[in-house]
Amino acid sequence: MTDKRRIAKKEVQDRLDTPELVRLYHEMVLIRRLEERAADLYQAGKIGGFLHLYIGQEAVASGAISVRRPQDRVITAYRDHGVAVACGMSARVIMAELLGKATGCSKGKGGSMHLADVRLNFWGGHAIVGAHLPLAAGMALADQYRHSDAVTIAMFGDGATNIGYFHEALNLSMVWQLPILWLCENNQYGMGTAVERASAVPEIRQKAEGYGMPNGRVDGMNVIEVRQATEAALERVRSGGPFLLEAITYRYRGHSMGDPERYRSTDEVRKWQEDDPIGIYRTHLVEAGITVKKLEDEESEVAVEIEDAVRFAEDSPEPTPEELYSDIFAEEAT
Amino acid sequence: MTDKRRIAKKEVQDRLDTPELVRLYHEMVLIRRLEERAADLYQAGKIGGFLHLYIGQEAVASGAISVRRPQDRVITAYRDHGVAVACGMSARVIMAELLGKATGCSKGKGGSMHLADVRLNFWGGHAIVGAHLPLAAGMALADQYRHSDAVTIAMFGDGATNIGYFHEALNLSMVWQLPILWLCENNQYGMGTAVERASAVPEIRQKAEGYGMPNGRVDGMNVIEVRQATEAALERVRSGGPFLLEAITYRYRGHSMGDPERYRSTDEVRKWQEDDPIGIYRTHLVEAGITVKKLEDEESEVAVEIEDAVRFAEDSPEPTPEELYSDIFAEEAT
Amino acid sequence: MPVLTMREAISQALWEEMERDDRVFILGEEVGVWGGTYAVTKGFYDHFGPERVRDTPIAEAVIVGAANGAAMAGLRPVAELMTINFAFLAMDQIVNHSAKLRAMFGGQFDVPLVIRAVGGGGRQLGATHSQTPDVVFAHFPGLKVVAPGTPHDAKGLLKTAIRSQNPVMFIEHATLYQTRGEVPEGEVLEPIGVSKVQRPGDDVTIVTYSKMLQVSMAAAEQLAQEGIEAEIVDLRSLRPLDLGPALESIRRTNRAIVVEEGWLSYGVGAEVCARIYEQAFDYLDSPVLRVAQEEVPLPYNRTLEQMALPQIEDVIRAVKEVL
Amino acid sequence: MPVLTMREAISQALWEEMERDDRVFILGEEVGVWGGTYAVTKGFYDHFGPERVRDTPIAEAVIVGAANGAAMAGLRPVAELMTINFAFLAMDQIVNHSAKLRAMFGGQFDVPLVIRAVGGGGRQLGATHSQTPDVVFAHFPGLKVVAPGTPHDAKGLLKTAIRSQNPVMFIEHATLYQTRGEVPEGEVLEPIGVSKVQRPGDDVTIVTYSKMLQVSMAAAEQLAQEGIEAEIVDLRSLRPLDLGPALESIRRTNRAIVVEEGWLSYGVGAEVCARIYEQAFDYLDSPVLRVAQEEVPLPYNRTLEQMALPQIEDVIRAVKEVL
Ligand SMILES: Cc1ncc(C[n+]2csc(CCOP(=O)(O)OP(=O)(O)O)c2C)c(N)n1
Ligand SMILES: Cc1ncc(C[n+]2csc(CCOP(=O)(O)OP(=O)(O)O)c2C)c(N)n1
Ligand SMILES: [Mg+2]
Ligand SMILES: [Mg+2]
Repeated sequence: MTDKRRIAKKEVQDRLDTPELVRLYHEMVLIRRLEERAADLYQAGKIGGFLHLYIGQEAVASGAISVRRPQDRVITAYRDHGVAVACGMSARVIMAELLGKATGCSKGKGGSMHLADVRLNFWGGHAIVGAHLPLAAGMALADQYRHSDAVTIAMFGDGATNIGYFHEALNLSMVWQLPILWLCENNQYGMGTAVERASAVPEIRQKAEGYGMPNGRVDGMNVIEVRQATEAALERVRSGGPFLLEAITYRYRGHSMGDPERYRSTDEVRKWQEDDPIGIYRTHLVEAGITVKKLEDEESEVAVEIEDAVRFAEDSPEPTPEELYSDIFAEEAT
Repeated sequence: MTDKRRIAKKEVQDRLDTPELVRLYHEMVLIRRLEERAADLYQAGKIGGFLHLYIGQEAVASGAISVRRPQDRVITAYRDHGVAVACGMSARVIMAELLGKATGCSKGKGGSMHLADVRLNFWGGHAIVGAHLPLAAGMALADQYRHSDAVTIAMFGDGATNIGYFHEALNLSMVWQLPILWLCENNQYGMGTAVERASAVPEIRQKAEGYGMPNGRVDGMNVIEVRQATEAALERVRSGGPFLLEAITYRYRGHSMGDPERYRSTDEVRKWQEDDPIGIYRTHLVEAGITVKKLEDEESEVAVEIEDAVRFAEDSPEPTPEELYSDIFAEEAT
Repeated sequence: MPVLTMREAISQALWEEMERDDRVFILGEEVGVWGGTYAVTKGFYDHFGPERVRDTPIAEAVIVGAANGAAMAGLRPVAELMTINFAFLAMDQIVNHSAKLRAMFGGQFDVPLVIRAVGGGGRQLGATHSQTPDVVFAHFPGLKVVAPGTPHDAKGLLKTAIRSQNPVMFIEHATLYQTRGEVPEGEVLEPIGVSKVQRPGDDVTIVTYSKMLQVSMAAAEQLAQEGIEAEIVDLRSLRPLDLGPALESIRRTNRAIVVEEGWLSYGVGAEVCARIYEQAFDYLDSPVLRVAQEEVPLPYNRTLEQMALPQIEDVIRAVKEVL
Repeated sequence: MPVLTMREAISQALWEEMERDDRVFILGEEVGVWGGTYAVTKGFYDHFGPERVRDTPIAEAVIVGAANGAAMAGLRPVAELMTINFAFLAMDQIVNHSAKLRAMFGGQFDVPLVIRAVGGGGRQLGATHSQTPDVVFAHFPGLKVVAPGTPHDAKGLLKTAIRSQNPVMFIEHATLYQTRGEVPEGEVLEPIGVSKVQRPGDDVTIVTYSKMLQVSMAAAEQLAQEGIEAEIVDLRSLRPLDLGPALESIRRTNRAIVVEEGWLSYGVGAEVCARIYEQAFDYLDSPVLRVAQEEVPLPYNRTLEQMALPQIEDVIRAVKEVL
């Protein structure tokens, strides 16, 4: 990886201005701390249901979404906290949703797996594996239908590429030349099943070949490379037709809370931790001349942000009983 | 095509003995006449429901199934009459099923789309597009589980390759290295939709690349080439893992009865009719030294066979009313 | 009043709404070049073009899924499922997504989607192609499920469905397309979730919908010959389910039967019966009888298939039993 | 008698049947290396090996489809659906194939398949992961649908299901795995399609099944404090549906309620009510009441979710209403 890393480092110096570099660092740290805090709150029984942490994959959401324009849509699966942050959702609103509060982005009705804020063009957070891929195709179709230049970024896991939805959605996106970036987060496992045990091909990228769809692979632990690869991919999509980008990454925590993790060795996890996307990036930044002091300031800002978010969430009201019956149907314009 | 044809002709002379050559001719003509007669009976109101004719595709079923061994299973979609014949089902039993008689292979309960005879290792005849592909995977799994050397031949149309079932079944067959031959009959259309209008890739074969699955294409109008390609493919499957073979063919009649056929020109149909699989094969045989007299004898035999089958079907009894309630559940061994 | 076939009524509704609102588009198998398997969208492709009349691959899950997504993004897709039997291939999109997306995200967006699905038996299509599983979809909160029995209602309900801000499953019956009926000139809009008395009568109440409305009407004519006047209440919508007119009727007739084409157990009739007893227990002189399909996978053989499907005689027999 | 948890009972049933018949194998997501999402198959992978305990890709349609095919070919697959909510992704294989293949081909082959599916709400998993749609599967002829409420029945019914020559959908409840109960030593086989009185009583009949059996039992204990003795009939199987014991009970108590976890409209209770009225109309002193889930997609928020689900108090209230 070291060369790639060096290239990245060079890019850092040449292409990105300092504020953006720092913003990316801030965002990745925010995601990490938010997830760690969420884990505590889950243990404390304040968060229920499933909780799928994004720890280890921060560079994918931060890198990819940092180059989307406001009109570009983002949709992902249930491992959605990091994506929500990258789309601009505040830690407060996220924490409130995790705690099931009325102030949450989905009024406490969606929970961890169903974060969304359509004003930020973030369309969720979807719990049925692969089911959001057709939704993404449909949103891209709507943009195409309206002759908008918006692109839909559809994120999904390696495991999701084995379900029928993936096939039907990718095929349709090619036949209709939909403006969509298929962004696979290959974190090596679908729950406890290693990619090779569930997928005919170890490189998810290769599946695009069956549709004659342009595709690529990128180091998902390197935020700058993800950013650059996404920028290039979005360019291609805008100039016509879908693209599949596979980001190689790793999930440091269990699939959800209470995962026995019988399927992998601690050695393997340790090995990947040497590539910690935040650690790597921090080194880049320092080498790129950003002071450790500056980064530490960001880290303490994040700490404050998180505590504020937790307080906000805990102080927020529960949804009222009437909320059980609301939001199911839209008012009919009569 | 002409070179390919010549190769085939050579093969005819070198590799196949005359009885088998003639048997194949007989079978293809039998399929053709059976379908033509079925069309009449449909017009006469004696056959109901849907009727999907195999006319034009005879070389695929006859060529491919001519090299399967008794233990090899065959399963296909609703366009199944030709496959039934090639599997050894008698015209009588087929006609009886088409007429919904008790003497039909499925007791008149299945109809045209549900021909099957498990004693012939022919497992249907399935009406939901793509749904039989998982069934095929399961049967192949059963043979693998039992350490049998049987192979399952799963036939399906070009249109079926765009549905999720295709993806899930092909992927699973690779992951589990199932003994299965995926045989696509690319007859250029799924109902009225041309392959290019529904599939991201014009060559169905290419979809196998997305699974790293070995694959090939063959002229589906040439029974000898189909036979040879299938023989080779079955060899590969037996020595481990699935194979996808695409046979290029054409349906001369409408999708089912009463197809307005707005989606193709009569010129196009005429062009393909020049490649009539039976016409081509007849020429080969004559060139190969089989007398026209011999072939005409076969043709008249077929005519007799068909009339006998129709008579048998018409004279056969309807299922009794009790049959409405039977066959739903197997007796429980108590 | 002009007389139209069901096919013409449905076709008109689609045409008028597409002319009225260019966010409305159609997607499905063979809806374009072919003109619709049941010729409902014949001529649409040439008039509205390939962007608004979209032939899809054979892939029901992405047909409904893409329609869901397009609806989320503000369009008004009309997804056609060639037959309702194929809705089972899109089941997750229909019941887990169309029905739930809005509530699950706290009402952040609407899902104004219509799913047209053709159901019903009687055409010798075999067990997988002949189902009337309407009740299965009607069980899910978040969906509206409509199944008209007349051209007038078909046109009025489909137009309302297309204008609805919410997901509507619109169930047509494969053997009703030739059925003729009066349809008023001009704008025809029928409310979703309101049942309708299609025939007045004082002796017995027949609660039914879709194809079985026609069967019940025919039965009522024969019963009238014998001086028995049946009142026929057409549910029209299974979700929301409106039993007001049925209950009002039963309080007069004190006798009722429910007629549906689908299977008896866990069918539409069960819910209708349960509600009738809950709300009109003291008015009933005898138990409500259910007429429904024999509980078997429908066979191809015509005689057996007809045996399994509810016939006019079955309705007449049931009526006489409750009298 | 030994006391087992539901998890242990189900695990034992699977283990014993796999030991007994090597045609039996398990396939599904995370059934092997992980040991089952609910730890039901923990230890199976090491003992029976990867051929008989097969981890699959995330692809429900081919999980059930391959199980159908393997069953056609003479094996006895036990396909596990991680949750019943994902059964909608395999809906076509379940209702159009498992249920119909045998009849459609005139009984040429059997489909001895078990589909284990985990259902139920109450774990804050949100609208798509918290459903109890049992009735939807029970509607289809050709399937057997079983849903035990005690460890004893879970073990006995699952063993019978695995030995059955026919497709059985075996529905477990995600919040019952820790529920303890007595299970006899040795061979335990319970018949499919036979309901069971789980608590005797003369004042009112409660018809229920699965998780709601436990809820109803708790309600009955409290009612007993007030001198109200409820008889509880556990359906155990939704298809075939056996109302014999319930009707016998109602003829004594003249009062009944039906308790289910799923949504009210077109639910299990509707069919049960309809049959009770059809067969015990004259014995009823008041309408049968239905206790069921509020008709909403279940929200994540715990308070709202619990509001929507039937609680002990709801059962008590309903009982008092019919008394
Ligand atoms: C259709 C469906 N099947 C099964 C599940 C249960 N499930 C939730 S996440 C998951 C693994 C998905 O793996 P992957 O796509 O790689 O995403 P990751 O969790 O690794 O981010 C499974 C099997 C589900 N939610 N939906
Ligand atoms: C799941 C499903 N969707 C739609 C249909 C209706 N249908 C029957 S055949 C067919 C076309 C299939 O085309 P192809 O796979 O190429 O087979 P061919 O008819 O050309 O032999 C369609 C759309 C169906 N039977 N099943
Ligand atoms: Mg993964
Ligand atoms: Mg075709």
